Amino acid sequence: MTGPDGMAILFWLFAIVTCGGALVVVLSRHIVRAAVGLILSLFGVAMLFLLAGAEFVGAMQLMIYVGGTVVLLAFGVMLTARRPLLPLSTTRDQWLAAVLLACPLTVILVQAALSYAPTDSVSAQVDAHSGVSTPVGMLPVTPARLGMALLGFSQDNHRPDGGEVSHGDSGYLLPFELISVHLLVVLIGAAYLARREVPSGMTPRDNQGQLQ
Amino acid sequence: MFSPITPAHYLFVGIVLFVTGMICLLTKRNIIAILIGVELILNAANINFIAFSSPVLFPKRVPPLVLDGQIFVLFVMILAAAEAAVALAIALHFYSRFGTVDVDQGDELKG
Amino acid sequence: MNVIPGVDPEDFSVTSETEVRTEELLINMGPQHPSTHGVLRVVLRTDGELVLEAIPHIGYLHRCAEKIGEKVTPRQFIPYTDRMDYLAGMNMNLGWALTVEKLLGLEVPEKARHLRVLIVELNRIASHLVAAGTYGLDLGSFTPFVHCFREREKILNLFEAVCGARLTYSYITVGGLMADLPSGWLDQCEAFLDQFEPVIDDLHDLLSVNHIFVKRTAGVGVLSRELAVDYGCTGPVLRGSGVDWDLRRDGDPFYTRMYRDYDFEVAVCRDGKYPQPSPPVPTEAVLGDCWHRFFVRMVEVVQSVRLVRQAIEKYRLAEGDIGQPIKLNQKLPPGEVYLETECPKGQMGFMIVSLGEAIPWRVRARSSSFCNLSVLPELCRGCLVADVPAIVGSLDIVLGEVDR
Amino acid sequence: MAQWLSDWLTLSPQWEWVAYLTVALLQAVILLALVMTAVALATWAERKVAGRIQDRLGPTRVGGRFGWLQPLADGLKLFTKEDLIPANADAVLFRLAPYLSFAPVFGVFMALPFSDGWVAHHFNTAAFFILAVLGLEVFGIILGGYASGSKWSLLGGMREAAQVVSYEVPLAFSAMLPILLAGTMDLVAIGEAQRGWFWNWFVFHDPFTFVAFWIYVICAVAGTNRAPFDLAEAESELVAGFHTEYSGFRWSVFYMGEYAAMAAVCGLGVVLFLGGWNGPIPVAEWLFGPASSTSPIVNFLSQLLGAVNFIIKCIIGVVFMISLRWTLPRPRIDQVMSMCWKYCFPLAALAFLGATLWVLMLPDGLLGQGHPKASTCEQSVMVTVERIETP
Repeated sequence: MTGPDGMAILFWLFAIVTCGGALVVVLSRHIVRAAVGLILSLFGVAMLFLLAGAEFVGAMQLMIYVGGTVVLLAFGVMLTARRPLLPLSTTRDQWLAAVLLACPLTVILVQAALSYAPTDSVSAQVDAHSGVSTPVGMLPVTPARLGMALLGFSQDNHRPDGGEVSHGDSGYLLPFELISVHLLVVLIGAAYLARREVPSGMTPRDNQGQLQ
Repeated sequence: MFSPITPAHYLFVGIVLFVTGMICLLTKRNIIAILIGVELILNAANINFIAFSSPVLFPKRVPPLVLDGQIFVLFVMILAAAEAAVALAIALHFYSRFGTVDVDQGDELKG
Repeated sequence: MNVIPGVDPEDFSVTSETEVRTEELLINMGPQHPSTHGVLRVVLRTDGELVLEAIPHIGYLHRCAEKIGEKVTPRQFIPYTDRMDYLAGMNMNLGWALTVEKLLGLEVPEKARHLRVLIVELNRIASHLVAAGTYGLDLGSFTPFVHCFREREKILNLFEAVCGARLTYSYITVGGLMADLPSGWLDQCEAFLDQFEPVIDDLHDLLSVNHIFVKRTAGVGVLSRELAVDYGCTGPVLRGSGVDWDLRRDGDPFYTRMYRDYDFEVAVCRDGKYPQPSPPVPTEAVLGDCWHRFFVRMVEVVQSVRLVRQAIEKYRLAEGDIGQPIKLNQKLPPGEVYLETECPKGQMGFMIVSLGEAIPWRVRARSSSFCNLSVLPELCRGCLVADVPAIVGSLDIVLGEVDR
Repeated sequence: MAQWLSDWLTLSPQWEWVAYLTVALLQAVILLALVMTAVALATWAERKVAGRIQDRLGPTRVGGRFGWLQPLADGLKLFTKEDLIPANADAVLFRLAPYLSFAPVFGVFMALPFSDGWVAHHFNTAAFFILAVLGLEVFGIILGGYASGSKWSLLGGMREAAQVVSYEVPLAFSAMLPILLAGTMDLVAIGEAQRGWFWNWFVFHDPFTFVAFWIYVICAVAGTNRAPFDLAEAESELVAGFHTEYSGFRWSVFYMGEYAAMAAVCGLGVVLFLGGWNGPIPVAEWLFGPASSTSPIVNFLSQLLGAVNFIIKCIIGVVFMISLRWTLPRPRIDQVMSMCWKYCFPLAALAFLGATLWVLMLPDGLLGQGHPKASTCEQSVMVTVERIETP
């Protein structure tokens, strides 16, 4: 659906959303407004992912980041700030330190980004399925292939350097398992940390709501 | 009319996110605002991963990272979600102990 | 910010991010809240969704009814009584009329007695329909409300036919009733009862045995027998706690003789069973919880239908007239009299101290809703925010009666 | 289409983006009009169904006997109402919240196929995208509750956050079953996999999908914040919850979001479980022959029939949700949460496991001739895709 111009329009639109959201995060004095800025920024990032052809990751970004993490953050704000719209206080020297650190960092990063120039090596083909122009011999990235890679089936049968896959490549089964266990531990740990004692003098109720 | 989008465009967006995230990290004292800064920085990294694995941005060659980039982004997201959950739990605990979400107030190490 | 009595406002004024200290939230429920049944104001001290304390504040509808009673003659006071519990004006009229009759030593003719039973029990049905309907509304179910009000409208139509008013009747008066029934009224009334009885089953389906309804009410706001008696709770609230007490059977002889040779059962749970016909008690329900308080009213509706049917028969057979209202400025004998009657909300008592003039020296109204409401802080302690409307609704208060 | 417009206007190549922008806006407007029509119809249906259930007529005055124009009258009333912003509220966030709540729902319709060829944008991961975007609606509601500066709103917002985030989990789990059976997240392909008689629909595929369908129904009602799970507004407890302080136009935007979300979850459920645009009886195949027919008129007719099928099923779903609202009381927040985590979530997980085993053990169905196998499924996908791509 998108020609090169369409892609460019959408890119600039969502780049502005992303960066604008990030600026709102830094400049806002209220924590909730910062969260809204984060939402905008993350939404823009998700759209940039979709634009770059990474549909599954883009949807994942929407679901996990925007729908999950930020809602969690908003929940945290509500639980820790009973009075709405708490102002954030920031001292001048903190800003000074931040700017001093940020300026050189920006310069370095911009230089790095500008110095990157991809070399053209492979002739391109247009995929009939997605309309995306891909280099010859490269399979499109589908959720199925992502899933196979996570289950330990090597998917990169075409290395960037054009060579064949060596025998040692085995996909991402180990990191996948590790991260699953990690998530479980985090779940239990977070639940343990966040639990709250019942206020004294109160009798907790069981599921039926009867006084114990 | 528009010049075609290259990986460098994406990298610039990543830079903006990274720098703003870092400033957020340094200037805010609210524990949740700090968390927000961390999320921004992680997203900056994600943008770079996707930029280098996108066939759209590399029309004339195989991108440097094909599947690996996307899978790394997935891992980063999962870790970020886990991090947010734990950090939030710590924030709640912090809040119920110190009665504030200002990290500077929690510098005493006695249990 | 509202200043709440007994609470230092400084405790809750938070100025900056570093000073947040309060875990608890003070919520002002009412007087404009949709489910406080009028102008009740409840201050809730909550921790998240958990209610730590509920303090009812009343008095928004105080109209000096008792003082007015000391400035007018008993018959002139009748219109003030039906503005107390405005959902059961007939019962209020009857309570006052009987009290004055007791002071005068007056007994109304048989025909008037049966007509009074007929009218009063119809009004009890109407009042309980409002209670059941609004209770459904409190729990988020809108449809039973509309069904209940549709049936109540039919009762109000009947009342309009007898006295011309739909809410504040002033129909029952000292010494009898204002007028006899219009012709054909009894047939209309019987037709209403015939079509009303199946509706009770519909209401049971929509509310009493509905799974979510039972989950919301069973075991919530449990009022023990002892607590109910200690707080002076009466009416369905008392019977919902399993106390077998109904003034129509156990009250002052001057009142109970109105119901002699009538056949009815007191709506109370005996050995886990209510008077039939009624659906079985769900296993989750605990005696004294919101479900029982609600269900007692539903069972009473069935009993009231029985009473109305009997009253229609007896009225048809009765000879004579419906009595003569006393003179507007009739002198009262000196003395003191107190009489409680069983109203839909509970026991409504009137007291008169007379010095022998036409105007009483002291009038006192003992309100059932007032006593029933006083138990609210006990019931709400430790419940969830969503349970507060469920408990307030199950007490079925009328603020006009609480504040008088 | 942009190319065509550009050619027609004989624009020079550097102005091609104008044509592109025009077409994009046009498509957005068409889609928005569609969503608005659905919302207007849903509000009308809500009043009519409520009227039927409560033994009354519902709207009868505006627009003839059936009150067809009632939504318009409602809209006019709401637009002319005074728009209040409480003194305590954060005005910026207060203004922003309704749109944040409505926009994601609108985004859902971008990926929702109305028929095998009629979809605004054909995503490869449409099912997942829709689930993700639906989850964003909650943030606008939380924000509205927070920014109102009222304690009731705050409580409503917190309830919403807890409830919707929880119900997303079993919702996604139960939606995973059709994805598993079809072997793709492409909604067009999932719909095509259910072609034929109604027993080919995924809801009747095996007992586990049947269970998953009902879990999906429960979670969809809870996820769109509809009664009996309307804990966040709960008029008898929280006055009006998150939109206590809203009035006029902003309030109506919240409501449009709610009704559009209803239509969206019904649409998703229809595609995932109820055969999408395939009627219960394969009339389309008898009438128009196999799917690979090339005649544009026949193609258009079969698309239209599919869209009509789809919309009828959606309407049935919406009416079902409406009648739920007017029948059931509202559970308590702890009961809602325990229902999610103690019943819906384990059941959805079990159904997922069961369906996996079923496909593994009985790949051909119980009678040996159930669903098209994965390979045929993929073929039909390719056929579909080619039909979409070729003009």
